[in-house]
Amino acid sequence: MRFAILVTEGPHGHQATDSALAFAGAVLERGHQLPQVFFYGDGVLNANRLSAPPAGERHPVRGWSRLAAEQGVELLICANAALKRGVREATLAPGFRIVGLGQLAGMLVAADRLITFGA
Amino acid sequence: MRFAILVTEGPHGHQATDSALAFAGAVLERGHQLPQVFFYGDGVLNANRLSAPPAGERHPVRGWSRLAAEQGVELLICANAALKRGVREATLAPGFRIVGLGQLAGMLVAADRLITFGA
Amino acid sequence: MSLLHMVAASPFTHRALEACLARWSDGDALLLMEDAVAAALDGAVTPLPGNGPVFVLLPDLVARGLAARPLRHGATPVDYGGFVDLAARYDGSVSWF
Amino acid sequence: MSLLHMVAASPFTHRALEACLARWSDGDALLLMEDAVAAALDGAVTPLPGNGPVFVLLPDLVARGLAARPLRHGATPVDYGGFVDLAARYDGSVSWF
Amino acid sequence: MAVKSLLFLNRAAPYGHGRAAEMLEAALVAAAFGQEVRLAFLDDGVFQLVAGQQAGAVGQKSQAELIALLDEHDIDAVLVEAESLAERGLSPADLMVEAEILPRAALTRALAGADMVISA
Amino acid sequence: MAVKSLLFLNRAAPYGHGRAAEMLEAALVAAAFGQEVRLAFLDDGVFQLVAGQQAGAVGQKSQAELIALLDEHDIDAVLVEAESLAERGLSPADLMVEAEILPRAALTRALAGADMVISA
Repeated sequence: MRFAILVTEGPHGHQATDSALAFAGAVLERGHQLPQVFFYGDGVLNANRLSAPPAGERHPVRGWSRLAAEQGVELLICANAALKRGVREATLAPGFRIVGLGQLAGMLVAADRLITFGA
Repeated sequence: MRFAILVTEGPHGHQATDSALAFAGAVLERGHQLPQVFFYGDGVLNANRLSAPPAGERHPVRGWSRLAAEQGVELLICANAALKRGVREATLAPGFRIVGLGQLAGMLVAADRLITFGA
Repeated sequence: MSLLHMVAASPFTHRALEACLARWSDGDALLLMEDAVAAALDGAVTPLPGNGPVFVLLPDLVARGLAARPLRHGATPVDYGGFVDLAARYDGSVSWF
Repeated sequence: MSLLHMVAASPFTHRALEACLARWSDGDALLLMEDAVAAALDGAVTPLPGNGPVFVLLPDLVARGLAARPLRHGATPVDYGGFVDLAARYDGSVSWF
Repeated sequence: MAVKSLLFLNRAAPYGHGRAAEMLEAALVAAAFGQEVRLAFLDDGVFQLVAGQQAGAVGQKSQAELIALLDEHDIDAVLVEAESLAERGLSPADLMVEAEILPRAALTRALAGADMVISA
Repeated sequence: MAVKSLLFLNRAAPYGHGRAAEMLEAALVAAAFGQEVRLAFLDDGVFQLVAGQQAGAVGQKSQAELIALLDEHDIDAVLVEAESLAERGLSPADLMVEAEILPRAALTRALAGADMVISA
């Protein structure tokens, strides 16, 4: 089955990102497809390469980049939401790509299931 | 009277920042003192110079910088919270300064009133 | 010590207003702002303090198209200057999120 | 079409669970996760669906020190694999914030 | 691109949280991309439709302007839950758009009838 | 620096929101800077004190580790509202720290008695 994930909160204010990462891993472990994750609203803050938590603490931005590198999951962030929040091409973590909102529509249409993580 | 303001949400997910900016302006208009505003939690995202909302839309980051320049209000952001969220010295908007949490204690002790804006 | 209690979340969505009212003392005041201004509208079924003044931030009513609607008995609109005056007049303040 | 309803906010703080239950259909299921796992604890006074299965995300119970506590009648713990299975089994899902 | 029936669930009041505006933008774009888009306004989401909004009073962009676009775009339905209006002391006459006012039971059926429900 | 009596209001459950941890960090630093610091746990905040937390299950830093620091630091009081515990099916025996369990009326008086109340 083909899953889509939408993330609407940033990585450090809420648990939503941790839940989304754990769910994404489980989707792939169960043998389902997860071609894309879309980040909208404050969710685009997950793409900030400058995020530097203390050593030993959770590092969600890196978690997403690893998911992209190891599993080929595309990480799409909304251009409008990103510009407002100061997430730029130059500060994008590996695996993330800035796209238009049309890509969100595309992800929804292509997927069998959508799971949203927010607050 | 000496006021202190604490902001705990980012500039684009919640109204908290707009309310804080409007309140800060009114404090000064009423002839009170507002030496410092402290940004904690997701509030540190208010300091991101890279924030670029569409022309004509609200621009809270610039609003804070203007408050600092025109009224001499110090804008303090918590170092730990900022590092986690990828807000760095190099991307700081004018008027903001990265400080330790001890400065929050200092602000509280020196103030007659604390008003917190969050969600 | 009298406190100014501030609530910003809608009482239809969050329980912040309930939490505030559960710790109410005689002499305290309530300021409803942002989405919480909905609690001040005539006809709203959400709770308000049994005693003590209730203030509503007028710019938040105006933004939401609610400024012309009747308010519940005893609710008084204030602008940001009035908000500052309240913060100065009461001994302290508590924000309920 | 049966739906999997997901609630993450604590029912003591938010009204998301109430909003969800107000739009409940026969055949739907509920997944409680993050702070909402509190709604599944024996003794909690918050509402649950009158009919239909209730699942609770186990890692969220474990993190909060609540995994050893008795759950309310009919609440079933699932791990993230079980969460995925539920999402696949039901025709669709709704997140309530 | 195939066509799906997408139901956007708007449950947040305008201005207090950025999600109200961002949800509508996403719905408008999905409609522009040829999807079958229905908007449901319930709970505090009904406040988004109230006539006479003046967002400038809090320095924000008007949610009303986005709402006004619904008519021009190819939005297939605007559904409003009657109970949500009543609980807030609002009536259909207070709204700025033509909408289908539905009882809760009908709105619940609309949820189940969509190919996908989007909430944020 | 003068000394003030600061009351930190902890109303959020741990892990779901970053504020629970960040509030405690702020309180610990204020205590280290010589302020009179009291912590009040009420509403969902009482979940922060529950024994047996294993934050690794959701990949987070343990709130329990921060709570354990309260004893070592110069925190003047840890107050817990009895009604908040009872509503959640919790009892004082479930908590991992020594705390003053107070009825709601006493906690309300503690709010009014502080020089400043900090909530986040």
